[in-house]
Amino acid sequence: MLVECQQCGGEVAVPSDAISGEIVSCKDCGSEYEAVIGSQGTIELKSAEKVGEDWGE
Amino acid sequence: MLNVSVIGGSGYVGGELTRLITLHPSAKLQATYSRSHAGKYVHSVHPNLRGIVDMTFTGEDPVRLAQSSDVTFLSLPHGQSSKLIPEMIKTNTVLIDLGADFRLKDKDAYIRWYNYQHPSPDLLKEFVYGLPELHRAEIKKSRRVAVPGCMATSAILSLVPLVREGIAGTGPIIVDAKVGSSGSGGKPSLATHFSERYGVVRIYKPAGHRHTAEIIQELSNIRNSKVDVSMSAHSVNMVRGIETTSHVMSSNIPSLKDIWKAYRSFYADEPFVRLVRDLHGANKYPDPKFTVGSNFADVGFDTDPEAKRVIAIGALDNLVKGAAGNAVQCMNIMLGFDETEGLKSPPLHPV
Amino acid sequence: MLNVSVIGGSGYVGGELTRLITLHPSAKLQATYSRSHAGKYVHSVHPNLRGIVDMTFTGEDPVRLAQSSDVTFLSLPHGQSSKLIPEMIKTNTVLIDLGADFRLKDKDAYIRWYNYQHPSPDLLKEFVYGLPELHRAEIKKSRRVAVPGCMATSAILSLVPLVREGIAGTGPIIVDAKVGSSGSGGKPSLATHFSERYGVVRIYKPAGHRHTAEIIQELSNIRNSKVDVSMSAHSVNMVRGIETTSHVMSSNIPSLKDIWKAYRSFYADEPFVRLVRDLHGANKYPDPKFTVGSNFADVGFDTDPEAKRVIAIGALDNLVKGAAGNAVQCMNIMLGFDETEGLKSPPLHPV
Repeated sequence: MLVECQQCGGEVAVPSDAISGEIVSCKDCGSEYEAVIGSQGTIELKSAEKVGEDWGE
Repeated sequence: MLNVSVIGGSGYVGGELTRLITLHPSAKLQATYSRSHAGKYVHSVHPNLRGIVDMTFTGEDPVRLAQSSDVTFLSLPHGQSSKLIPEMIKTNTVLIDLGADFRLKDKDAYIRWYNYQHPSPDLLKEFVYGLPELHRAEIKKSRRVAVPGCMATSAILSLVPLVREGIAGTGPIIVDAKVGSSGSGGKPSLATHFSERYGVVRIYKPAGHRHTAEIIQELSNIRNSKVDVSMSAHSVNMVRGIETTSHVMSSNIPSLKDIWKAYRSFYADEPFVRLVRDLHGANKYPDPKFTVGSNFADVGFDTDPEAKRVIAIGALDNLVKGAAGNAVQCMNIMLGFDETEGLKSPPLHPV
Repeated sequence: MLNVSVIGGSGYVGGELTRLITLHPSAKLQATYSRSHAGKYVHSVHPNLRGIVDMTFTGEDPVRLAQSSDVTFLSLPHGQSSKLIPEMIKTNTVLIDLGADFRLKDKDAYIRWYNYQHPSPDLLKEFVYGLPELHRAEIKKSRRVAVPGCMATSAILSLVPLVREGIAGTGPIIVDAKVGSSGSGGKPSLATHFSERYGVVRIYKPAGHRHTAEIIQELSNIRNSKVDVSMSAHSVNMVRGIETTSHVMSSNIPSLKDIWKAYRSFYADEPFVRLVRDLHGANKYPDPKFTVGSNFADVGFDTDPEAKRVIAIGALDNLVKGAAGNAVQCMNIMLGFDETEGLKSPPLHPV
């Protein structure tokens, strides 16, 4: 199941057997989402982005 | 099987062409010409090819070699190919020049950037600028290609989607390039003497770098009006690799999502351009370290709205996508092979 | 097409196995297991593989993965594979362990060298020591291989012809090894912290290096009597590569020509061993710089008659012939493929 990534417009692949709360990431930009499975099996993505680590040199 | 000759086989680009040809299922190295190393085994100059290429360099006349070759690659120092090409062009070999002599369309640009009176300006229109991502259709119909410079390739590929959408080109574009030592070739000098070259961040060309001419030519071509581009080039502590950070001064700075759309729509089907912009990890943006040995050009971007600046980032292996790999890609297009033929090796990591 | 699983896919060796499998015409990566990176895209850990491997790491039970795979590679930290193999060995997957747990035949050697009480010593005889140049026939008949350590591979290959001819083995053999940083894997520590690791010549193991056990085992096997071998290991300023210089104290030092004969007769038909002893140029002897990214082991020698010493030199890429490449070579032998399948990339140079 492919859902549009809110960050980059890419495709987030949500496994067919995904369970609510499962973390999935966008292949193109790496942003992470929490899968929210609705009663009729609808799939919604809630951003699971914590503050990105800073690798400041 | 295609008979292929490399004219200028002893340099790093000549060695890389030879390496890639051994990986090409439909091409065979017929001859590798080197005046200074004639009679010597290829592996005496390219130790990596010991046991793989059992051949000596030839000193035979390059035009005769071209006559008997389906494809002739020229990887000679600047100004050399324009001495041979007027004769070679009369043969029916497919000509791929990795030098700068036939990259520019405007002969006056050679005076301006190379301080060079081009000996056969009428032949300039015979050659297509060998960047498949921009000129695939023209390359397909042609038999004469001039392979772009390594820094130009990285800068152009990272900037094209922005120019096309009118994001880049309204204001100045400043390209800040970082280059590995293999870019300056195999001839030793004080500048490449280990104790002097090791660990430098040496801005060897703050202004007027020759590759700027190609970047101006190609970006202006897309925008249909002159684009203001300038470049500074630095030698850094790496052997293979180019990184270009292009500072795009722009009054029109769209959202990151729109910029993703611009890059994705231009590069979605390209086999050798990868979009790299990751929210996590140590490697969020393009870095030549992850392209070494492959024909990939990694392209990425960021925005700096307060400063009215978009940052376009490019990274590639200067010997592969920046030279020999791009040359083989153009050969594949001209000869009707799958574009990735002989170019399928993933980058090495770590290296 | 062979279904292949990599158990321990997030390390450098796991990444190299994945890279090589993409180049193998008859093998397909079915799964790459990493407990710590389960669910993450392969390219988040191996950026070089972006656009080439579109897969996430799995956290599924490795034994179940083995069950559904034709070939299972294990590239786990020391002591891990011996927890999985007792179960995996009951499936009919071909098992290739790149760890140290099944390299030695003698369980007491594990106590002596690894301070490790082997949990399933009875399985040691099930595994063949995966060095094709020495055990091709046994590997061909087997379905269980333990891939040698990288330093051991370089030392053994450079010494075998001398041991076989009775030149080495009469007196002590001292192996002085120099190793690249990729040998210590992908986990960061103070020892691998850039500002501490860069530019070192760090003798991290003057004596008692674990790979010594394999060298003793294999050389004694050839000589049919215990061979006195010891080793010192150094980290040096390179990422990929191993160089071993073995000092052979010997009362019997033949001519260089005879030594050439000894090496040539043993290695003439080997696809991945190159003899390197050149009278001219800057690169007369084996150097890992010219093996990077390939499955080649370069082997050379010199003599020092006054000091009653023969010098045997080995150089290879610790991630390829020293690990993943050798593992794929063993797979090819066991599965009846041409031994060079998937391993044809020439080394990169310069790099």
